[in-house]
Amino acid sequence: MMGMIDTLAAILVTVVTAATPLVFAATGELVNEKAGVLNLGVEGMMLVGAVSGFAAAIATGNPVIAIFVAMLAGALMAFLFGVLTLSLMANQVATGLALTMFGVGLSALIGQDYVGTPIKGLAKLSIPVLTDLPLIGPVIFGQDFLVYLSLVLVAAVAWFLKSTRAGLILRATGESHDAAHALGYSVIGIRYLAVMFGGAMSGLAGAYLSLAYTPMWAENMSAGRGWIALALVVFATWKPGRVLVGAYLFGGVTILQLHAQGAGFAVPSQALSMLPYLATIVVLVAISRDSTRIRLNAPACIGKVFHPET
Amino acid sequence: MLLKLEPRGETSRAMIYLTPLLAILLTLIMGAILFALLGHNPLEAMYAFFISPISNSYGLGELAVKATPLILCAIGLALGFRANVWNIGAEGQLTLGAICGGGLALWFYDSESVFLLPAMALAGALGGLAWAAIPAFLKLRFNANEILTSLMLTYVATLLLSLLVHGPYRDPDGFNFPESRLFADSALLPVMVEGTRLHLGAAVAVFVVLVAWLVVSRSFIGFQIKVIGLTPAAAGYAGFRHHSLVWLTLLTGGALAGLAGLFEVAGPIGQITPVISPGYGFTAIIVAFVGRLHPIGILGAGLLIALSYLGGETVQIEMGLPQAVTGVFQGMLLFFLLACDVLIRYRVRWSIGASQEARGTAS
Amino acid sequence: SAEPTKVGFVYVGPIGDHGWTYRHDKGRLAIEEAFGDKVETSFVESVPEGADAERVIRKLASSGHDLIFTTSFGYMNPTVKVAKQFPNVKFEHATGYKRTKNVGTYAARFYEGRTIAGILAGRMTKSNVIGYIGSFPIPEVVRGINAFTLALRKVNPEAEVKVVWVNSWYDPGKEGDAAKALIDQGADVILQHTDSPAPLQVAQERGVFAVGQASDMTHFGPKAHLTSIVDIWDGYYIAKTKAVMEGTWSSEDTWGGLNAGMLSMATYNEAIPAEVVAEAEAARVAIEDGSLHPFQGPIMDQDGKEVVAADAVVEDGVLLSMDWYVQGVQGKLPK
Amino acid sequence: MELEVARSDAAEPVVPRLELRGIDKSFPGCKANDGVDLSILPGEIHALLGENGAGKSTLVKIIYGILHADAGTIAWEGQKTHIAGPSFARNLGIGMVFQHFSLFEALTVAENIALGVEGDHDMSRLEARIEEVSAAYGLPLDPRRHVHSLSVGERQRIEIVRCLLQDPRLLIMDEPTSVLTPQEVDTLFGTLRRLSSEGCSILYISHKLDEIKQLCDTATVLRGGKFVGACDPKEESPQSMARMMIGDDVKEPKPQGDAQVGEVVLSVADLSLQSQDPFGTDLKAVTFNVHAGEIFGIAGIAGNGQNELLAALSGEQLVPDGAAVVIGGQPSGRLGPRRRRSLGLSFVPEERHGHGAVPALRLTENAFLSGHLREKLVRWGLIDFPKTAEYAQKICESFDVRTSGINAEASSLSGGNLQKFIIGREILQRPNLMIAAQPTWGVDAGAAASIHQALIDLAASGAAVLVVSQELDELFAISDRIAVMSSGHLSAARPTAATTLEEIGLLMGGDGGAAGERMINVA
Ligand SMILES: Nc1ncnc2c1ncn2[C@@H]1O[C@H](COP(=O)(O)OP(=O)(O)OP(=O)(O)O)[C@@H](O)[C@H]1O
Ligand SMILES: Nc1ncnc2c1ncn2[C@@H]1O[C@H](COP(=O)(O)OP(=O)(O)OP(=O)(O)O)[C@@H](O)[C@H]1O
Ligand SMILES: [Mg+2]
Ligand SMILES: [Mg+2]
Repeated sequence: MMGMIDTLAAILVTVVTAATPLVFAATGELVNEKAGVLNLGVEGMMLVGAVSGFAAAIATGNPVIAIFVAMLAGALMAFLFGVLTLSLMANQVATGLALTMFGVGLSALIGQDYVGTPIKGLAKLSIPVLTDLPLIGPVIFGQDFLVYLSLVLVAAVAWFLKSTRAGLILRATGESHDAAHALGYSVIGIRYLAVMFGGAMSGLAGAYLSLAYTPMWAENMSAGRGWIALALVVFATWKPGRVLVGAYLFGGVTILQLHAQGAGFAVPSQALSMLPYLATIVVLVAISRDSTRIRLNAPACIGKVFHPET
Repeated sequence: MLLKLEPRGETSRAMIYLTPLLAILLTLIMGAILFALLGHNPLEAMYAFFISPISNSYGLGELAVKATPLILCAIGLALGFRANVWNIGAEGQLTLGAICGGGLALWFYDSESVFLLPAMALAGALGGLAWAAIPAFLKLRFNANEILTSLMLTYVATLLLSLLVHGPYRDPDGFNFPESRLFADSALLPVMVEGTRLHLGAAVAVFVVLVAWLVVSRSFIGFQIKVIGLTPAAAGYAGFRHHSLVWLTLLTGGALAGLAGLFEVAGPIGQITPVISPGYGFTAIIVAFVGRLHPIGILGAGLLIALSYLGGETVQIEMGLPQAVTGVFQGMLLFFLLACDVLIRYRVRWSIGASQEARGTAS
Repeated sequence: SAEPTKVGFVYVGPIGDHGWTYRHDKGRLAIEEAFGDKVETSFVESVPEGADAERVIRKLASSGHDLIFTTSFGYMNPTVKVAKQFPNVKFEHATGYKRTKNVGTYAARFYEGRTIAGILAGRMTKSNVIGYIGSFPIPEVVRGINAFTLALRKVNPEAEVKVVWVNSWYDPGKEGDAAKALIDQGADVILQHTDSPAPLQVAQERGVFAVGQASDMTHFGPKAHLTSIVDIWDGYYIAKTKAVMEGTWSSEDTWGGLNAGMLSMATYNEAIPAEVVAEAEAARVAIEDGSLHPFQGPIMDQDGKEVVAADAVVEDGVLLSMDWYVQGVQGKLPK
Repeated sequence: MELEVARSDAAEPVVPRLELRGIDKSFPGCKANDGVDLSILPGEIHALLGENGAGKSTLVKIIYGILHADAGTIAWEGQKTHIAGPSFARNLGIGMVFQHFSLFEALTVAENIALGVEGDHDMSRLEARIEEVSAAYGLPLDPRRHVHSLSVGERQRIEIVRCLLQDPRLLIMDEPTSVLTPQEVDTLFGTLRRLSSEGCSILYISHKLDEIKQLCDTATVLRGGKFVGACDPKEESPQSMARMMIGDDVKEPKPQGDAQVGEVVLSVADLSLQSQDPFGTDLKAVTFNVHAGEIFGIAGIAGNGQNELLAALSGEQLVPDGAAVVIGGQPSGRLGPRRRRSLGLSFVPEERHGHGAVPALRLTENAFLSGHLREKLVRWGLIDFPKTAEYAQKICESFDVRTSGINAEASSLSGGNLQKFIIGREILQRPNLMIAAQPTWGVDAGAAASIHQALIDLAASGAAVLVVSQELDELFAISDRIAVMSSGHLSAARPTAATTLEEIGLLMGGDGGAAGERMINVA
């Protein structure tokens, strides 16, 4: 019995860890989509964040500094995206994809000297007594601090969007940039901030990969997680809480299929590996019925270029 | 701010053609600086990147071979994007095209029929079409966002290909290695120029570009797609049927991507392997936008981006530069291409402290 | 002096993958080291195994390279095709089975290293559950699983092997997650046939053992690291380059093992008792001198049916196309 | 109006609340304002008049800080100032109700208002104040509703309440009444007079000259971006003001003689239909006939089912009972828009930009949009460009559409010109049945007159014409019979000659009041 519970706890811990980078990247992207900007460069920003954070961790030995460097790097990438799409009004979809190409190359270039260098991963929390509780101990009290940060982030973003004036202005900008402009809000300025926040969160997601999840640097180590994060924002119908649900669902199914294989299920592994993707589609279909609700959450101006009158 | 963008009022016809040239010029300058910083001769690098890969007929053939799947996918995607249908799963549709069309080649591996190849092309197109039909159905029936469904289905398609190549599609004489037998000659696309790999698929791609151009610029259907994309309410007013057009664009995109996949396996690859596309379906999205969703633009963009891949290989071989540099350089090229488009609708003005003056009186 | 000999390499991954491609590039650097300015090497990394491979190989051939190594199975047919057009260029294709006059093939008997890993795992496991992370169910990987399981069960008949396929050669996160899943299912030794050090890191964190892959991965998890099966292409690449320089190159099939120096075992963990180390070393010596064959009968399949008789060994041809599990491996091999 | 007298008799010169001098503003290709002077006194209700495209909106956007003048000065209460942006303007005490609403569909009423209000940002307090202020001024609003579910009239109220919450010292209203019912207009005027008496200045833009005459103290007239004169509307007639605006006389529409009423062309029988919009109004047993040769008017406050009725008539929403809508003798409920067009239907929707026309497309393409079927502009699946261009040219010529050419984008046309284009496009298809919604909404007096004339001529030529409008004056001027739509019901039709404005207004307003109450109860 105890063994079962420990196993369950271990599985849950794994699910949470697997989902955390997705939570960071998707929440960041959600904010910048709420402001009306679609940045498909998440994968590229994640990689640049991962390598910068890793380099900073090697240079300083301080994980907090490393995380800040990763966020800064992600934000700088996003700033570049902003210059192109906001100031020069380039197409957002194409620029985002180009940003990913650029980020993959740039991170590899920066990371050349770090391949094969190990570092110590982020420490897990350990609270006497609490962490030792069965099941909830390791799951709730035994994670690394970035996991808690990801939960705080989701709550904070949800609160920010729902209850603060700045959040209201941000949503308004994504809803109708022309009306926001007519009321005197600086659409471009707000979007720069939102885009850079999204970049910083992608950078943080990258740092989670290279510092906590698998503490190392290797080229292309994000392995497509940026795309999943993008899909999760759609899945979440632009609600922060649902990003969490989506990321945990996706992480959960991914881990479960590995367990199913380990348990010797006589199903080809490729078929099992399809499950997370199929599950995401099925759940999306189940929650997409109500188009009015989606319309209320989906930013109407997403991806549209804002042409300010002069 | 010293530079100021000022709307032109109307789009500049000249700039439509000039901006790509300007972008390439800027890329050359910035690229030269990048390569110089990395300690390489910039002129040599630029030559290796842009000229050397296509300095002979084989190179030109390769350019067309590389551009073919990009262009085919991008044409289909662009039709959808024009109608605000966000299919980003061309990669998966391409894979299904290879699975279905290629599967036919394996099934009839000893056939010498002249109908095999057309049948494969049809099966490939239908495979891609069927894969695209899933997001279309889910979108129209359940309101499920096609961005997510088409992307997720891409992963599923890749795994499906893996499943087949490790199983039923395996070459029976291949020591259980994960690849199919080589296609028979009757299942291979004819090569159009001796000594190159330039296959019939490239000609089909050009034909598709021309048809798409006709559709987009002159046809009634193209008009309907445009109106749906710009203002759905006006399309409803005119009686253009939204559902039909969503089906039409997604299925066309899927079929073209499927055809591209079939052309890969029946063309340069000649068998079914676990990896068929190095991300053509995704790169095609960039091609579509860099080509401004216009078929002729897509033709140019497809060739340019294909060239940047060939160039990347050449600089690795000739100058020992890592692939990472290619990524950075490609990113730069795309950034400039996208950024320069601003000049079509805006002109750049030097503004002499107008905003400072304004600030002065306000405070 | 004469023109330098030009040697080209086609890589399937980035040289920064710290796995397969990384090791091949070490071999390339060894050539440069060995021959100085008598050679010139070049490489193209991350070449997809589709239509691009043929072009890249051809480009290397047409730009004056004398010897070209194509380092992934998926390059087999393109290599053969290009070689036909460039009869004066020598080609060396890794892990394939098609040879022509100017295409040789080479691979390493990595499964010999798995045998030694099997001995270590069998002795070190307490739970008698071994976790094995596979990339794709190809003969190479299945062979490794089987060689490992045979050795494992010889020293510890109770032990069983659980296999998880991640359908990727390289996805640190997924490999790590697979390791976690296996550990959660009771595995206390983790084997991997994927390229990243993530499983080893997980093992270190969870306090179980693991065996590294491709490179010596000690520094990624010193406590967990039993040993690594290290790919060593240096000697082979130097020899083949030399053969081309001297005009003695001929198309051969090289399938070298421990005795050929194409793989080695990294330093054993200090936590391994001396007698176990001695047992492993003895096996290594025996394999090197040919007195021990990793696939020595009797070998049972999963249903307990004897497929190799007691005094037989499995032929290379059968090894090459292996697509069944030996007894002791749990689960079904996806077909 | 005593106040005004007192003001003009004041001994010392009053400092104007706002004074503009020599305002210039150019857009690429046109000069929207050219040396405009304007001076507004405290408490004054000042009208800004001019044709479509005269530059009125541009001028008030400059005052509100959305646009910046190229040249000229602005003085606020005697102080020269630079209005950096809308929030600066709001801090000065300037409020503005936009011509094209600046609302956020997915946000609630309270959130929309919060975005345009400086200072206090506590939502629940704001909601309470909205309820209080909107009730006090007779503009009922539920702060928690989402804007996308509101009628046009309700949306307008949001903008007005948003301004009122600021205690404005200058209130700018850009065509506020174009979507209000007579009763709502009365309420609004009451509100404005009250504000004016409290010392708030009002700058009022409208094309409805009789309203201007009723409400305003002074008027400034613009033509082609230039100041052409000022007047006291009380001293003027609508005709004389129109003359100042246009520089010419407005031709009054000639009503058709005795209507030669022919057979029934459109017959709607017992049409009940659930609205596609979750907050829309369901149609309840709507029944009426429109005959060849007559103009049938449907009055009603926005949001009482007109949109649903129009969608059901145009074919944008299909009617399950095919026989509920019969066009030219053919049951058409289940036919799509194109089929109905081939039966002879032409349709002018209420919204010009984005419904009746595609703003980003050229006029030729917009001519093709609805004209391709009956004008046979498609050959073998391809667009017949020469024929389309010819058709577009004909529309522009016959209906006096002022544009740089048929290749101009629709968005570049002024509202009135685009409306003339759309009406022309539909009429030139020689319809048997013409349905027009709000045909002169936001259109200047000259253009409105020509549109009315075109509809009258069309009916005279034997077509059946159905006009859905909120403007009773319009309906009374052109229609032969009138019915009133309220809460999804359509009243019995009565001949225009045999009814009065008050009677119809009461029919609309009475039920409208009920509708307003219903909306509040939903919350
Ligand atoms: N952003 C803009 N860019 C270019 N031209 C513009 C812009 N806004 C307005 N114009 C042009 O400036 C002129 C004045 O427009 P404005 O909107 O001020 O007219 P208006 O008097 O308000 O007309 P209406 O009665 O139709 O509302 C018009 O010719 C219009 O086409
Ligand atoms: N989805 C579509 N794609 C392309 N062309 C279409 C489409 N729908 C209709 N058409 C064109 O419209 C013509 C008439 O089609 P159809 O009668 O089905 O539509 P309709 O007249 O709009 O009727 P309804 O709206 O009642 O379905 C066809 O010949 C075709 O050219
Ligand atoms: Mg106006
Ligand atoms: Mg039909």
